[in-house]
Amino acid sequence: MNGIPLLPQSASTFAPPTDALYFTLVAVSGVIAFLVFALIVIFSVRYRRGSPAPRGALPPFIQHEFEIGWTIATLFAFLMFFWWAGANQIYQLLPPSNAMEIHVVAKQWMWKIQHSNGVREINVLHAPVDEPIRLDMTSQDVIHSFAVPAFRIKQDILPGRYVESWFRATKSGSFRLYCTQFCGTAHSSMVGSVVIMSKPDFAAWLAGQRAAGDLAGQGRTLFASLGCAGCHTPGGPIHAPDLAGLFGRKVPLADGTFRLVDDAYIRDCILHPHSNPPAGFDPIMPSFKGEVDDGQILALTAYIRSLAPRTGAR
Amino acid sequence: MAEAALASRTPNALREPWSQLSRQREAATLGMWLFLMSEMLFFGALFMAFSFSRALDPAAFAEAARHAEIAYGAANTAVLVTSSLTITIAVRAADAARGKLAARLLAATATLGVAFLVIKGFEYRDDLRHHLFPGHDFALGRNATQIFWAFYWAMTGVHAIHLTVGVVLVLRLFWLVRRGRMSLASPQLEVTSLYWHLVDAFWIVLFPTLYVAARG
Amino acid sequence: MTDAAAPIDHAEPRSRSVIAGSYLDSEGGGLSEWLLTTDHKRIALLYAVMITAFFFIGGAAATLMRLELVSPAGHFLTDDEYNRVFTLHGIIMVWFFLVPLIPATFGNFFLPLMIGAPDVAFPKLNLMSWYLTLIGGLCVLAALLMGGVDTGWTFYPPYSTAFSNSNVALAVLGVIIAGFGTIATGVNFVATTHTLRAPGMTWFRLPLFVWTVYATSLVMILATPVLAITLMLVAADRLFGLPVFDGFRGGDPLLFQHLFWFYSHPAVYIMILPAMGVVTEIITCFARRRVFGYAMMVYAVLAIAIIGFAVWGHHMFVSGQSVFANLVFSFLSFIVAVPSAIKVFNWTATLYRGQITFEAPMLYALGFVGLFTIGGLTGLFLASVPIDIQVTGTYFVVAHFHYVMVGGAVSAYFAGLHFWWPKITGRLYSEAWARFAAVLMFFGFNFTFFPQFILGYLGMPRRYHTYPAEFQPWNVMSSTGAVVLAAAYALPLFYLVWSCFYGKISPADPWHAKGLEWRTSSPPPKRNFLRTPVVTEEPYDYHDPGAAPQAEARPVDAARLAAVAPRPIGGAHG
Amino acid sequence: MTAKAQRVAWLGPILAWVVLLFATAAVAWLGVGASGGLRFGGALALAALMLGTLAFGLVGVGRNPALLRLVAGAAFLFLALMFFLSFADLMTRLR
Repeated sequence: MNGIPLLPQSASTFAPPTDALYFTLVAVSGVIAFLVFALIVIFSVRYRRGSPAPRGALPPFIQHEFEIGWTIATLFAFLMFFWWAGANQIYQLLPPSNAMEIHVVAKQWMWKIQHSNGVREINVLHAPVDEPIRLDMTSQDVIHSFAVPAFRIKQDILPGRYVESWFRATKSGSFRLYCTQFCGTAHSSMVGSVVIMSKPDFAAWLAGQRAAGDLAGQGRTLFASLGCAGCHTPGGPIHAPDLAGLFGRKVPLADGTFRLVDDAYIRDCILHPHSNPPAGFDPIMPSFKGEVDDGQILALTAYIRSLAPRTGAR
Repeated sequence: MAEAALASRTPNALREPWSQLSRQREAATLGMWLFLMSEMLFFGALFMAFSFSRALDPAAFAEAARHAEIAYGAANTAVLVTSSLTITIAVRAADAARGKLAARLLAATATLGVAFLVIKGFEYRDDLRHHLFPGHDFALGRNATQIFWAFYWAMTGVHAIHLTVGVVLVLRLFWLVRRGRMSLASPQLEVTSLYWHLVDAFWIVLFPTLYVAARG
Repeated sequence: MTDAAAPIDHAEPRSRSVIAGSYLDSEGGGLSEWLLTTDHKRIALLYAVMITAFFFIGGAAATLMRLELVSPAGHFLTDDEYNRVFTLHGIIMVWFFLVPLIPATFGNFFLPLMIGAPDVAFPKLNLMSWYLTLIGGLCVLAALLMGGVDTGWTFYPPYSTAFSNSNVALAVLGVIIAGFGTIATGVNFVATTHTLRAPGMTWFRLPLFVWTVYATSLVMILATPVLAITLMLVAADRLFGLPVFDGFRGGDPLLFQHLFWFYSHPAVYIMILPAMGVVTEIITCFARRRVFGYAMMVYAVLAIAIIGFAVWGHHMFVSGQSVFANLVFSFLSFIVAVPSAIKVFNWTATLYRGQITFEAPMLYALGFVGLFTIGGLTGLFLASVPIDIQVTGTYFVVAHFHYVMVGGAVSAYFAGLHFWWPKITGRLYSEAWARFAAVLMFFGFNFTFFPQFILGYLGMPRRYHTYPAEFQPWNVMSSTGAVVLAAAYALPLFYLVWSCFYGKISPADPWHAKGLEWRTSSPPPKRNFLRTPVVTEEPYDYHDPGAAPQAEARPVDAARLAAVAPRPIGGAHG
Repeated sequence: MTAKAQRVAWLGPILAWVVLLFATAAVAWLGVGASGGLRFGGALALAALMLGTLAFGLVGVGRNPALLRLVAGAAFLFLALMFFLSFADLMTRLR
């Protein structure tokens, strides 16, 4: 989108009713604010000290009927908004019973998504368009909040409790996902995207992910045969990074900067382990340049990506 | 009598910005009641939190509450209501210009307060021996039993702090009255007794709810 | 005409001796006579100095944040630094600036004066309140120097209890200590209002500022203890490992939020109610018109104070609170907006058929009405659940509460500062500079915060220091506005301090205002009135009830009379 | 204030104290001898009884000016509000 944005994208069935309420409130507020400002300006000019405008005691009906009148008018206007907003909220309350279920686990500072057929992804949630999606969410540590402005949804995710939210996307595309409950150091980086695809595309993507799952299986074999597991095992004899849950996180490097663990970084680490090692580890890993080809690196990356974090939580 | 002499030696109770002792007393009592109102919200919020947490898992709370020692709690309740009695009569004695009696009853009140704290100390010792402090070596498991005991320590702890403050205030009054450094007409006596009663009231609710009702 | 339009170069030699027996006169005790004073007026000044210092500390943090937000990548601060900066900004500004802002300064100074009392009911307790607030503030600053706090001002567990690696306990302790100071202030003011009103000062003759301070004090007394115990439970977890709110052990983090907002929503009314009072005093004075609907204003203040306790759940619409509770809180939140709306209408109606002049206090006050109207109206958005879902946790909320608490409360503070400055110091400031600062503040404020409404609906989360590039134009706009706003806040520091040394000597009643505080000399004597005033007239008696206000103030020479020996008020109807 | 010694009215407080002691014993018995609804309800009822006895028998709230009674009542009102609205959430959660 070019230029300065004024409104968020509208990409779910919640967006039109929420926007309608929003625009109405903007209009009513605008009218009230204009009325107040205009009266202040008019009175200020007309009744500036020494102006010739006629004055006198206030007519009694202004003192009483006006006061009662605007009190009641405001009350009823506000009650009408409550009714509208409340009705809207109840309408949005329950997901349809046939909704597709996707599990979301939030942790500092990443989103872990699991589809019902076992496909997992991190910081990206793929979902089909025009299909109700129910999100079943929990947190492994602190309170996070799952917010997709284009869908007008937001839900805090609590530790030790399951909460749910739902949406039905109306547009394909990639939409931003934010954590909107302050969750610690890298709160600003706990962002992701929701990728909405047409139903056939989504089916194809899901199938592809299963293939990638097979790729991860090849990676595991390689991980063992290349000897990686000798060091990258927690509690092993050599102090090497634990790869579980590493993918998608930001890690501190020896030079004090941070780096997102993505495909490129893993490739770098395998091929040039000494160029910028992670903080806190001796640069003792040998380079595998020339020993592994690109396909094998992809397989290893898929394997590392598939490793769930090792935590004590349930 | 000695008491008459005592009263004549005492300094004037009137303070800035007051011109009339009756108005000053009125303001002091009102101020104390406002503070008590604040304290009621303080303790009330604690009870709300406790009830709220219990409602989340009444079974675990019942299991946890069975480990609270009712004997200690009951003994302490008796001690504390007795102290409320002594301070009530102390104030009435002061109103009747009987300084010596008031001083004695204030001493008794402070002693009962200390007795409460000593009994509480023995109870705490037993609780700790039974590993009832939430944490790694907690006796009952990693569930809401820990929440109950968290409330137990927090609530009894907050109460003990309040009571300690109360004991210091009463001892101060005792010293002032005994030495004749304070007029018996001073609003401080009644105001301190109100605070003492509030601390008692908190315990009077705490004992039945925490030790007994929570058992389910 | 007022004497206020003093040109800058009209410097008079410094001559305090003209004002015999002022509370400012030294008693030869040096600094200790200030630090150990029990005079409510001096304590008010102690508070003013303290909150000014905290305002600039909190403001420095805000400046860092706006600087960081100029670029989407956030070049200046690291994650942890930014988190500490916004937490510091929040804690300092809420508890050590906004809560004491008007009650502890103008409340302390003018509540006894306005009801005709020599002091507050408990002068020593009053001084203790100041020390408690100061000690609390120093705890928070110590926490800052030891590495800061990174929980946000809301201290939500389990982050604050189990995960934050910062000085949470010390900061929480500071807030609790300051909280006791707030409670003591509240107790003092309520007892004072009940027991020390001058003869004839009936409840419905009280100035509305007194009513608002009274209602505020009740809120302080009732709400602050809940904050204290809640934060104590957080501290108990951090210090002793008592897991009251631990979701993994059967506790409920939402319980903390219920308790926290039971305090923190009414806390907003602690900030805004006295601001409404200040503005009412000023508008009626500069319109030379009785307050429109005095009784209704009183009821509105009390209604806001009471209903304000029942709306806290609108901070928790997406927290996992039940849907039914959302509806209840949504309903009550709409209801509490009604009395606020009444007040706005009544201020506007007070201008009708007045004799309006536009000195600096009036400009600030009118600015307040405008900004508060916007802040209040956007509150309706947040009371509507579907919109709240979209904008909570975003810059929309940030903009909304800054409109209410900064556009509202701080503008009112500056309005009151300019209105009562001659009374407090006995000096007049430069009217031209003051008007310029007032206008600058209004525009700077809107420039800074209006873009944040748009950012919020777009979905930009608060407490982010890196953000998607499409939000940058609005952020740059906001940061630019912040520069203007900072200048507008800094300006009064210069011309007001200047006036202390070179300003024209003020008469007792430079604005020809009503109210007992103007019936004594400027600055007032140590015990406020040479003779206890007797009140026989209705509040805001700027004109006869059945007649129009006159362009000339009446009674003309009342002020000068009062400066010599306070006359008994009233008797001079018409 | 004269220094004349007067009689101290101690009978009322002593009566209240006796009631409080009996109530304490009753609560203790509920804790060991009763169970279920009787224990829960009985303990809370006795707590209310003891609070009332303390307030009226020892503090003498009944003799207070209306303003002070209003202050004490207000605290209960706001506590009730806190309990009611917090439980309005807790008791209506779907899971």
